[in-house]
Amino acid sequence: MLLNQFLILSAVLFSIGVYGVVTRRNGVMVLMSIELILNSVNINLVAFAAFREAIPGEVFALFVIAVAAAEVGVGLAMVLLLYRNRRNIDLARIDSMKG
Amino acid sequence: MILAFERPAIDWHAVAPEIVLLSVGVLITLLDILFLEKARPYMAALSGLGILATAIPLLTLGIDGTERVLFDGAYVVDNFSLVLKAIFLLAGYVVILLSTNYIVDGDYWESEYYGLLLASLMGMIMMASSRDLISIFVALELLSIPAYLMVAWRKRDPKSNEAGLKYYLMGVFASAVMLYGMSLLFGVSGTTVLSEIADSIEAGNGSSSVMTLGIVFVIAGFAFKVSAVPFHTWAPDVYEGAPTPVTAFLSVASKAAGFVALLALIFVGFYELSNIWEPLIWILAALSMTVGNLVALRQTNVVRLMAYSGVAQTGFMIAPLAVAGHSLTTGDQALSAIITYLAIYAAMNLGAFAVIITLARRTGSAEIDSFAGAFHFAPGLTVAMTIFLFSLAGIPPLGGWFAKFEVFRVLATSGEAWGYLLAVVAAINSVIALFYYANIARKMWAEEPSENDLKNVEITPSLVSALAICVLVTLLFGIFPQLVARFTEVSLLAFAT
Amino acid sequence: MIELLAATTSSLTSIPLGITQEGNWFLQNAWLIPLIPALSFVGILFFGKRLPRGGSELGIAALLAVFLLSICTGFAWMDHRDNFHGEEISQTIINGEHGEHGEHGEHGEHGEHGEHGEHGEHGEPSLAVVNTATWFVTGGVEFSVGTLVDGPAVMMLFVVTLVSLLVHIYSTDYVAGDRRFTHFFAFLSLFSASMLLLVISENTLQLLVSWELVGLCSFALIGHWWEEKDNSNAALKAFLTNRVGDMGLLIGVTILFFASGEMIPDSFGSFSIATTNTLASSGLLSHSTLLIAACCLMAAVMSKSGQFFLHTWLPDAMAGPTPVSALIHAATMVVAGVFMIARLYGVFFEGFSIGGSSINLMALVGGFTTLVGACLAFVQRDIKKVLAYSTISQLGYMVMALGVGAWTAAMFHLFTHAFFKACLFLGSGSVAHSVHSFDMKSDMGGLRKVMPQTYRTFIIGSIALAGLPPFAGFWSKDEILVGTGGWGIMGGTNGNGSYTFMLVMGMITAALTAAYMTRCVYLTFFGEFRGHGNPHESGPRITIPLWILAVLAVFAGFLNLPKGFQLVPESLQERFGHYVEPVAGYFPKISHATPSWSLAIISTIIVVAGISLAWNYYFVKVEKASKESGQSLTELPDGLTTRLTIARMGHTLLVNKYYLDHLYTGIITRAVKEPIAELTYRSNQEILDRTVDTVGRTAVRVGQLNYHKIDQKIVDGFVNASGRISSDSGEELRKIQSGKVQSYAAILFAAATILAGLLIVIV
Amino acid sequence: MDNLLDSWGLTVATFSPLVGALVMFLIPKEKEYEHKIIALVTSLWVAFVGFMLLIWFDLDATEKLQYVVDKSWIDAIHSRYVVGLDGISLPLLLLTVLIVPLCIVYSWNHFPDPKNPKTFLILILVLETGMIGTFVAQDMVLFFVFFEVVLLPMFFMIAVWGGPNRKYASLKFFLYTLFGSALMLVSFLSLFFLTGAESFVFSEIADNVVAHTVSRTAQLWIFGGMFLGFGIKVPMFPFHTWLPDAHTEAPTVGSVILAAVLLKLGTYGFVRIAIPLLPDAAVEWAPWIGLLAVIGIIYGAFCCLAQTDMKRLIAFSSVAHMGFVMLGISTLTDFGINAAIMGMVAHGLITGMLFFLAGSMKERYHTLEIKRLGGLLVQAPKMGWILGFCAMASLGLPGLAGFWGEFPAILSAYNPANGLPVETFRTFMVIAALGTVLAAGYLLWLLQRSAFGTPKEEFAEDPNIYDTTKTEWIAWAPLLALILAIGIYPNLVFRATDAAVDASLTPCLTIDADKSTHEEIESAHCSEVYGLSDHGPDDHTASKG
Repeated sequence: MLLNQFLILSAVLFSIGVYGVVTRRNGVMVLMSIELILNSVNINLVAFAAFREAIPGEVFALFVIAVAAAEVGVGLAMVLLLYRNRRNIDLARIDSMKG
Repeated sequence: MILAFERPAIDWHAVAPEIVLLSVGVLITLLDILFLEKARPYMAALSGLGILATAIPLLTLGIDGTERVLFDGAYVVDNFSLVLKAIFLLAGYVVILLSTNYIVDGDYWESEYYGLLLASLMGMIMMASSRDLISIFVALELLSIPAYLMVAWRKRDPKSNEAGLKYYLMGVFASAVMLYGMSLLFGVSGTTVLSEIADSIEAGNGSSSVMTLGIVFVIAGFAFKVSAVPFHTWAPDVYEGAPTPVTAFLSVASKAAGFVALLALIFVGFYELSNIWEPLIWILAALSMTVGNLVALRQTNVVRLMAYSGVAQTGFMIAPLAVAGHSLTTGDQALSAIITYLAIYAAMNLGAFAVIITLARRTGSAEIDSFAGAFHFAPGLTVAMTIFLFSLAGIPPLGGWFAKFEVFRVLATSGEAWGYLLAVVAAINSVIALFYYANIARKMWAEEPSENDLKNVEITPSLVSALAICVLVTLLFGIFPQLVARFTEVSLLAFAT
Repeated sequence: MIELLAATTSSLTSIPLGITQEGNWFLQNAWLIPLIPALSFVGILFFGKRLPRGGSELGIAALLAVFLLSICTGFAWMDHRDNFHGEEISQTIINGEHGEHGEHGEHGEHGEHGEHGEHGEHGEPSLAVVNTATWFVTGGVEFSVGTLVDGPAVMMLFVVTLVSLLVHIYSTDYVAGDRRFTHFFAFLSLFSASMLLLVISENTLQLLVSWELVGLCSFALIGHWWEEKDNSNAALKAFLTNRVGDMGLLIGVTILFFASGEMIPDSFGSFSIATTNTLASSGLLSHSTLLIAACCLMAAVMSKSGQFFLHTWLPDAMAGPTPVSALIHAATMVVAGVFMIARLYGVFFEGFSIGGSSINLMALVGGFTTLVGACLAFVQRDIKKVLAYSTISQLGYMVMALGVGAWTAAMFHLFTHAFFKACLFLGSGSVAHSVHSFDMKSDMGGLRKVMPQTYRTFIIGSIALAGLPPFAGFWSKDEILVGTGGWGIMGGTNGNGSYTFMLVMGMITAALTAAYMTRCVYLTFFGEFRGHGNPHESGPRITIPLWILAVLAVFAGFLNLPKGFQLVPESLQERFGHYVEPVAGYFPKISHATPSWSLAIISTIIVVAGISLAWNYYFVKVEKASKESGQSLTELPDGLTTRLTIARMGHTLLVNKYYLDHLYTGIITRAVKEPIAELTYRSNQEILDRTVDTVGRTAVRVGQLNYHKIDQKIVDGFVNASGRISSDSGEELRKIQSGKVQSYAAILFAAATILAGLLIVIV
Repeated sequence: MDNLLDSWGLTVATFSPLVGALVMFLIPKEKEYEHKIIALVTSLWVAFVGFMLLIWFDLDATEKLQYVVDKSWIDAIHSRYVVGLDGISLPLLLLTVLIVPLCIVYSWNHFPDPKNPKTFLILILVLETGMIGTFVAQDMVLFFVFFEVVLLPMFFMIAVWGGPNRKYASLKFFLYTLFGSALMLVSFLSLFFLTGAESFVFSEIADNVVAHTVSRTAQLWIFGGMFLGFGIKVPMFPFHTWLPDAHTEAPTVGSVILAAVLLKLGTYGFVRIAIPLLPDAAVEWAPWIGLLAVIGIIYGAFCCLAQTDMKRLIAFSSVAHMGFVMLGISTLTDFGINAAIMGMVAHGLITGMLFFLAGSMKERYHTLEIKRLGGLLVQAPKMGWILGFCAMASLGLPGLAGFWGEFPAILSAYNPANGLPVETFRTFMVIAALGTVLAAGYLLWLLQRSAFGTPKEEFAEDPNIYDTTKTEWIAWAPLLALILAIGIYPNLVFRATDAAVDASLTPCLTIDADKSTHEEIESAHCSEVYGLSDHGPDDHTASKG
């Protein structure tokens, strides 16, 4: 009975994250929304693992957390690079390549 | 309650290639840190040797021929994974040859590049053998993150910067979506090992809509990786922005990795649920072929054109999957067709990029018009480029035709109505594709060079060897197709049933 | 001798073909005759320039040899005809389902009994000598090539070689000094070779091949001086009209080939003339196929022998050198059509069911052409055009004769006509040679004093043409008129059918011919000389052939004296008929009209009337008028036709035939304003010619329309359009690549969710 | 010598031009003379091999495949390297082997403008390999590969050495034919898979088609694919738009080879593959092919009448001529198909000559605008008369090769194989006969405007209008001699093709027994007829005589 609440929570988090990625123009905000999505996945995993008493789910969640950390590191480096070159991190403005 | 931690029995021979490659990567990073400036010239040669070294255990495993299963089904070393590891290594080696003196100009710090490259290769090799959600995810991230950095390699160049950021954001977002799918898969089946997921589907709980959502999200994640339409939008910008050797690497190696994951998932994982993924793949294939080709017609920049051509070729590669679920034999044929296509596509594409790199060094731009009249100042390169282009177009006696022929064979014999339909779409597309390939060839052959200094292009030895390998492989597969056919007689299905 | 197999469904019987393979040496290898001129053609072509007399001596030598050969063949044939009893070849056929025609039934049996009893009154059968060799085999059909020597073939051999030889000698003088002298002689010998090949060809395919080769040579020779545009136009027109006819020949030959195929067991068909004729005349081929085949072949005849509405090319062909006109457009080529009818007479006889009916297509076309030709000859200024139209008229005579079943009369007329018409043409050539123009009205007149030889031969020729006894023309024309079956007191009873309408047409033409020949003689040789310069008699190489032909024109007639002609012993009567008319399986049973004195006398009276009428108009009135006016007139200013309304009405009636024909071609002529004489001439040239040209031009315009509209716009357009569509759609798809990373993410996610939704809902 | 030829003959003939091309590839571009010599020597060597093949060819067993070589090539897709020569492909092989040396001789000292004899000659040699390969291939995939190989060099020849509008023309030619061959490949494949044969060899597939009857609709569809593939190559009426552009833009030698041999690939395909393998579909399709052929004849003739450019006129005339060839094929009688093969050989020689002439006139007048030409007979009499001779041969004058292509076709149209509507074919016959008149029309009109009359003042005293040169004579003399020889004695060709065509039709196509001469039409196993004993996996069977 408990599982559905968790799933709904992770779905909500997931959609908020996606909304954040798609609409926010600030680079850092987008990174944060991605983190949100990854965390929603974690919740999902942990919920299922608990419900099914299957250890791999937990292990999976751990891996996700670790990888998320690495990604954020790289992501921030990218955004920093962007700022150094363009003095702003407005994602809508970086469209020099198109068509 | 046994608390003692008994060491899991690891079959060292099976993981030998990964270990060797890891050690070479670590070695390079260490050398870079310790010797800084002095080590720079040797970095390329060392990493090349490293890759050849990892090839040795591969050969021994190949000769040995037994199928090794580690970590109870999560990590398998069978001839399917061996063949693909060989493809990755070969592609990696050629990319190194391409980038030896490309990276130097622009005085960026060269050694790190090779470190990242080997790390990414490591990820790919892992991907080939991983048969469980977690190891697939880890392998995917291991090969993607260094790729993001390589794309953004030229820190001061705004284009490379923009490409890097785009690739990063899209990559991470796609893997997030995939993760969500994987979590659902895990949720429904209760395990992360693909073979066990297959058993649980067989046990009957595969029909729930959650499972469908999961499968779609997972396939979407990898569709992004192989740049199938409508998930291809990142490819043109990233290909154009990134340094060309990296683009070559992305278009061949990381795409192949994407395919490996897709094949593993579909054949080992949810092969029974063909009524879900077959229509999905059918749509992806048809869209990629058509959109890829049509937009390629209008391109003026040769790298963007190669991007769209890559998208179209992906369409061709996915096509057999669209009928793979029909029967076991069709499944096997589809698998070997895709791997053959991958091998030949790798050779053709790397070759084409090699020529683009050499010509770009002289003309300074990647616009197609700058290729005009190449016949007059670089006849050898023109002939090579014509071989690659017409092989991509699928003209006999070059490699490409055998690849396309295999795909057509699978589609024609699948016996399903929309299999024939896809074959017709593929036939029309190959004619459209021919148009822009022939267009470049004609520009190189028939037109007058823009400016009139006809000094020849100086080609570095490494580029010559890269070109030689690619031309040899393309022609070889064209004239004696049974060479590649014999290698790709692999099957994952045996494992699944 | 014929084993009638009992009751098998397709019982095999065999019918005698009237041909044999034995015969003395000359008859056996008659194929030498066409070969020699062909070799001389090759010789002249390659070595002509280097020979002292520019290749003409090679040509003449070849023709002389061939002339002698054909004489020997002639005598061999006569001997063969009289006393040959060798073994006759017969052809096995399937006769079960076709069933014998009613009245031919008994003829069939007769044939079978093999003693050919009363084969018409010409005594025992004449077996043609056949010598064939296989040419090539394709698709189970064996094509053979060979020679068939019989009466008509021998006669034609003699005529062609003689006239060709004389023309060769004549043209050494006439064409001397021409830039392409060698070239001219090369094509003359090629023409003789192909004509001789046509004459002795054993099967219809060989006939077709030589028929078109002859057309080619006429194209090359008419266009001899191809610098001037109208010469090459004339050559082109001649060849194209012939090609139109050849289309008919092609289809006719095909139909006959397959028709005979049904009858002969296990073979697709056979081209051989003997087999086709025998099958046709013994009623084994269905009447409808024969009728269609005959009509198609008739089209070929009309184009080659200048019959009515396909004759426009012949007068224009006068643009070629005169010896060419003499040889090709008088004596030999134009006669090829008539010869083809004679050769395939079985097919025509059955096809048009000539025996027993009063009118058929061939007779009608022949009669009509004679009349039309004669009228047109009346109004010509150019002497060669007069002779050309007279040739058309005489050819019409021959076709009419064949149409009414008077086979021997037609062949005899062909024989005599070749001589006097060649004589007239060569005569006109020698006149033109000295006066350097062909226009009678402006450059000739009073030449009898200056050119006595040409004058006398011309007179003999025109009298022979007009048909006054004892000249050749009289005997042959009289035979034809008798052959039409006579009318009341005119006699000529028990002909093949009562063709009285043809008789009337023949009579009128005889009068007209006499009239226009007198006009022509007066305008060229009498009155004062209207031209400039001083004309002189032509050299011996021109006059000697003229005299030879003139002599032949006189005495040729005696070869075929009619049956009841008491003046001469019975053995000398009908020599021509006896030797030339075949009496064999492959020749239909035609009945011979008994000659009648009354018809001969009446026809002579008509001819004399014709001459006197013209004489009175020209020699009396025009002579008197030109004496009064001092300059030599060619016609009375207020001539009969302009004054008398009735005469004018009569004349316009003649012209009206054109309107009938004119309406038939569908183009309304311009309002009649010049004097009647000009109108007749221009109406022929302008209307008929223009229809032919407009057909050409409309074809070109349709071609243009077809090419520009359909080919470029639609068919080609479709291909380019598909190219354009793909590139335009490429443009639209390119737009979704907006460059904004967040729009990419949106697309990615939207696609994923839509696909998932779709699959969940559907699957 | 005999068994050497027997086992190696065809392979040497097919691949020695390639060897020659490779040798030339190594020599640098400057040494033009060496290139020309090597190219000539290679082509003469191939001609010599061809001639030896003719001599040792057993003429009274033309229906049997001779010089058969049967090796495995790509086992993965069951395609075998099977080559053989029989009555049908012998004349066409000889035509190819004759035309190529003549082209090399013709272009001896006047190569088209971007002077690059090395690549030009290499392309010609590669073309020769493709052409010979196609005529000897007995395996579908091999046939398809050679069929494609021919495409590439031609594309480059037009693209690089073509006239002003060469880009459009070369791409159109390439895409059009490639589209056709793609469809052809699809039909090959589906035929292979539907019949479940275990190799792509023609006789194998023919047996299986006969053995377990492929459904009629499938046969129709497959024949449709092949019809499109070959129809485009022939070219048949609606698919012909590439031909005039390709010809007007191609260099002289290019259009000679295109006209003389490449057009024959399409019709050869029909005779060799489409009809023997799919007899029922052939009967179904024949009236439509006949209709298109006849339309082609009239349509081609009308277009010729509208042309202002001489080369384009000759191109459209070959559309008309190929119409006759297709009419012969559509009758499905061995009489008709014999006529078709003769038509192919004759058209190859005559139109090849016409294009040579057009090329030489373009060199002299630098234009082919018929309006500006004129008086050729005055300025260059020999060339004028050769043009006359070829025009006569082309309009089908009896006594020259052209006639034996057209007349038997018309004759056979009167009596098509049973199962075909006789009335429609007789109307086709009449229309085709009308076609001969139109042919006479446009050809003589061309002859009159270009050869007769006096030269226009623009070229009156132009010294450049010289008469035929020595190289031109060497190149043209064999063709003219052959046109005359075949014209006078057509058995030269029929001798070879008659039995072969009869064999290719009889076993698979039911001709009513009593009419045809071969009473004993047992349902001969196709492979016997093709003289191929069932080949083991890899053994080489020499089944001569």
